[in-house]
Amino acid sequence: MIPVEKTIENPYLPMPATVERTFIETADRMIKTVELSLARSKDQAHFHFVPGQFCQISVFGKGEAPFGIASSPTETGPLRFTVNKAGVVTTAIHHLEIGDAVGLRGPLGHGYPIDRFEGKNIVIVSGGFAFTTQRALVAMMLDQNNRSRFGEITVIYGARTPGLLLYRDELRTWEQRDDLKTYLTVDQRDDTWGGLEGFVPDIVVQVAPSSANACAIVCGPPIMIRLTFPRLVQLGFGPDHIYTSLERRMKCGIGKCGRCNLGHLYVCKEGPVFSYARLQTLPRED
Amino acid sequence: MTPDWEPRIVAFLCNWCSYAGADLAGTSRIQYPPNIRVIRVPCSGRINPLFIIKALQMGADGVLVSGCHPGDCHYQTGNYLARRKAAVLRRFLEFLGIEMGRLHFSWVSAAEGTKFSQVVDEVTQAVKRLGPATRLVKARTWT
Amino acid sequence: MMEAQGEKIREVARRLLEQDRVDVVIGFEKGSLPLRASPVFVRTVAETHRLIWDCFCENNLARYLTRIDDHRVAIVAKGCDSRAIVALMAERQIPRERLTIIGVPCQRMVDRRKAAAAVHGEILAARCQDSNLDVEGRDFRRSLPRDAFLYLSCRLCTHRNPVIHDVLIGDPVEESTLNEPPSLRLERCSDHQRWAVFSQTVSSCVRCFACRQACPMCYCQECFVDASTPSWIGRGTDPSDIQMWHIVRAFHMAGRCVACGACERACPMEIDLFTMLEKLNRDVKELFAFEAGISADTTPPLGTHDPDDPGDFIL
Amino acid sequence: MTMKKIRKEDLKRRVEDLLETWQVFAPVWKEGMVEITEIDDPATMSLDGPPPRIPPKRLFFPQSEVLFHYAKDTRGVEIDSDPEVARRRVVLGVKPCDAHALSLLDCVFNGDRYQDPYYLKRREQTVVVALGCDEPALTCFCSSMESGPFSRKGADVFLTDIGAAYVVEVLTPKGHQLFEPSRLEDASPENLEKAKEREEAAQKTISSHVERAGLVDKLDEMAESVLWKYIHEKCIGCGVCTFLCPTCHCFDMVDEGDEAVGQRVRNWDSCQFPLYTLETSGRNPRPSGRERLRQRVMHKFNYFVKSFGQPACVGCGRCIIHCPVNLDVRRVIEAIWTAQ
Repeated sequence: MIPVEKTIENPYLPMPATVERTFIETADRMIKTVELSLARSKDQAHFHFVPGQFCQISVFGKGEAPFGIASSPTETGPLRFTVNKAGVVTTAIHHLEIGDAVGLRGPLGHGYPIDRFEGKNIVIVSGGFAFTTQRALVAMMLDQNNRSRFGEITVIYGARTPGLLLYRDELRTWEQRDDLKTYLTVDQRDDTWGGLEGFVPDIVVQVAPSSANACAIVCGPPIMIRLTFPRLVQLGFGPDHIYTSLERRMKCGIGKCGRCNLGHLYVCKEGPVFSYARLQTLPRED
Repeated sequence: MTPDWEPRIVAFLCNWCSYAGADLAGTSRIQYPPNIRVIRVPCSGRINPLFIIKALQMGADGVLVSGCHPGDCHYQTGNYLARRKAAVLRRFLEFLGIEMGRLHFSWVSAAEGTKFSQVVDEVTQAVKRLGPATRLVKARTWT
Repeated sequence: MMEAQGEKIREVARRLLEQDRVDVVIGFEKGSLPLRASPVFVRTVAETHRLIWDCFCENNLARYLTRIDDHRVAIVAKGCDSRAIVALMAERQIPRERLTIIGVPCQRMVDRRKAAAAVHGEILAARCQDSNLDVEGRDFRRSLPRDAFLYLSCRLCTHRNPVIHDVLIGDPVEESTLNEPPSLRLERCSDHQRWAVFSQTVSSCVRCFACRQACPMCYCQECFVDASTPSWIGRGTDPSDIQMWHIVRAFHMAGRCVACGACERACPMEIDLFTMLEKLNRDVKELFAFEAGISADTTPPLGTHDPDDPGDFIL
Repeated sequence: MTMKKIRKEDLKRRVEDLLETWQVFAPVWKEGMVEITEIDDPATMSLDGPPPRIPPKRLFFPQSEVLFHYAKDTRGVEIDSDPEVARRRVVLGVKPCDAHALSLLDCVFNGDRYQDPYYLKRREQTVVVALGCDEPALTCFCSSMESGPFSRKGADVFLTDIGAAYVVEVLTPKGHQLFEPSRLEDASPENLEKAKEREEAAQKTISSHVERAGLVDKLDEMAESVLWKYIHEKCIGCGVCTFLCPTCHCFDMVDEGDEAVGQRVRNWDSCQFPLYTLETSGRNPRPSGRERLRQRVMHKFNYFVKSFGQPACVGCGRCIIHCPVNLDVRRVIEAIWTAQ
């Protein structure tokens, strides 16, 4: 893991960044991926991150919003973010064009505890557009320099319809590989769909990944997470071997503005990744 | 006030009458002062007083609201409702100290191109007499 | 008299709860500080002893009616609370059949800040007795004339008796005649002076929205200041944003304000919010012969029209 | 540390000297309220009045401040920020509770991982002169909150009023910039006796107490309790308690301007506002006043204690005095203690 350094620079100042590429991910055109590169070489040199960390993207004049980093640190080139169009900032991001200048703060928060994943079988459980940082994690593990550090990798990923799955081209290549198992599911199949049908928590029971020497990483809508946790526990996963990444309204991203706390912890600073065991010790808010 | 100062006037025009009246003034080549910035609305009743106050805050030197003559509203009563809001609002803004001459209301039908030009002329003159708006105007501190 | 009213309120509340005619009684309890009472929600007979009535019951309890979950609600209502209830009924916000209105003819409420400013040293105990406000501190004891320490809205009040009630606590009081409204004096000033007064008045606003939250008539699901698409108003301390907040808030009260003064009492910066509302109320009465919260069957004036409405200002 | 003293008129003279190079802030009466504001004449300051309506935190963490300006064109974006403070500043007559509150804000803004340069610059450049509080009010419960009417926490210089003079304690190197102790007269044993009397008398005046031993655990037990429904019920959801609180520090960040040029501003925000936690999806983890009031109480008396070892409350009583519905935080804590 990257050691956390004491930051002495102004943590509120975004780094200038440039839009390199944008593309629509989903059939409903509501989810778009943008690739951003840092404009200054000193920022590029200092930017080290772990899958699971996030950045605050500024669209100047509109504001700032947090997004998990969807690319892997093993991938060179621009940083990738996948954005669901919902509010003011996300709509502005959807309107970005190649060459536009934006701002970036990060990497923020704590990512997935990679050191605890080493030597273990990894089960990814994901729903909808929460897949972004899990995609980064899988891409990192699949990197040829890293693959041997992890055991079996299982990906269970679902969306409401086939057209709402993210990164479909990449998922197809994963399905061809023999060093990970990919289970894709949709709530509602259509004519094009040859994969599984059913809600993610049910598919988890169906696939029944082994909990032996394994960690599970669960991301998705709150209801999916809530239903998946007990099923993983039934399969023998200990709460300290189940992780998730939380979403909250955030502003500062550095544990000061106050709103994203869960008990005495700030999701932006101590999270967004938490173990299920840790969450059980914190007050429930939802 | 600089000698060549020209007021900026925001005009909220009803789509069914005054907007067409303005159009008619244009196609009939009737001259009127170029000081208005037109915002087309579906009905004078659609105009939330907030729009007027916001226009003044954003630096409009004057605001004109123009709708259909009594009895002519496309939606039956929109202009009557607008009239009530206007009657209270203009007195209220005046009470707070925003000059009465900044806010104007008119009935202009689609056939009244000439009247439209006269209204704009009158409003522009009235706002000119007051000079640039200063009250309630938000200063752009960032430029 | 007020103690007797308190006893009667407790008695009525006890009966309503005993007979299971209501789920909750909203009233006042003794405050934690001198010169204060505090809203209370009583749901059991055992809690009815908490209910009180005195000259510090300053909040407009009707503001809770648009938020409460309980089905059958009894509410202690002085004149202005009852007007807010009627105004909310006129706007179809609360169903009459779920309400039991415990009307209280109002002796008018004491302005706690004015009282505190009138003496040197902290007031440690206060109590209204007849026409006096007796206050006590570490090294003083004073009897102040209560009428000189009323809230401005109370001094101008012309509806001290509840306009609607199911039970009336005590005898009706004699209504006061209207004093000169403070806005008249301002009307005689130049626009320059009026703007100076308004901009100075609201300049200390901290945007805590206590005025909005205390108001019984502010129940919008999304207030215009909270909207983001579009964003109508800057979120900072720019004077024009603060002015705009107060103008739009007040104007949204036109024809709806029941003149209770709850906004002004709630303001931590003691901003005079009442004068502009009083001006609006006066204009609405003059233009449309309407007073908010008197009749539940009359549509509020800005929600209706008359073909003969004044329109001589229209070009 | 030797105890010094300064006569009241000498303090005024010292302020006059300071005014040439320093920015001087002090409590001033304005329209029936005390406000801490910049002064240009020591005669206007009123050191022995009640606490300022808005606590001095706003001199370090203003209600609205620009974080940076941006200017964007086809070549990219320029971002500039200047958290500098032009001149050295002194704040006179800070109540000990308010000074203590600054030491709590330091915990937040001078964090282990991220520091807030805007707040910290102002803190560095400002000397805080606290004055012992001789007249605690009914609503003061500072001594229950690890503070007190004569708490020295957060102060650079501490004054005790002994009649014609103040006993002066210069507590930090920053304080030395203001008062070089060697140039002040020593306080006499009688002066010190008098100062001690004042301090003891003030402590005795505090009549209000909040039980804190074990409160963190009790609040943990009560986190899911139905009691919050009844505690919050009278709350009207305004921001008075948070905006007037000397330790509340929540903020919002917004852009002002257009896409080409503008600024990012941070403004005070309040955990009592629904918008504070409302997510774009429409989900709100704190959907009602019940969760929002619980958040405020838990943050002050549980979360902050877990993070920094002390409560985020100094017992100044502002939230009690100015709450529009007299929702008294002391009664809230009592209700929690008596709940099963």
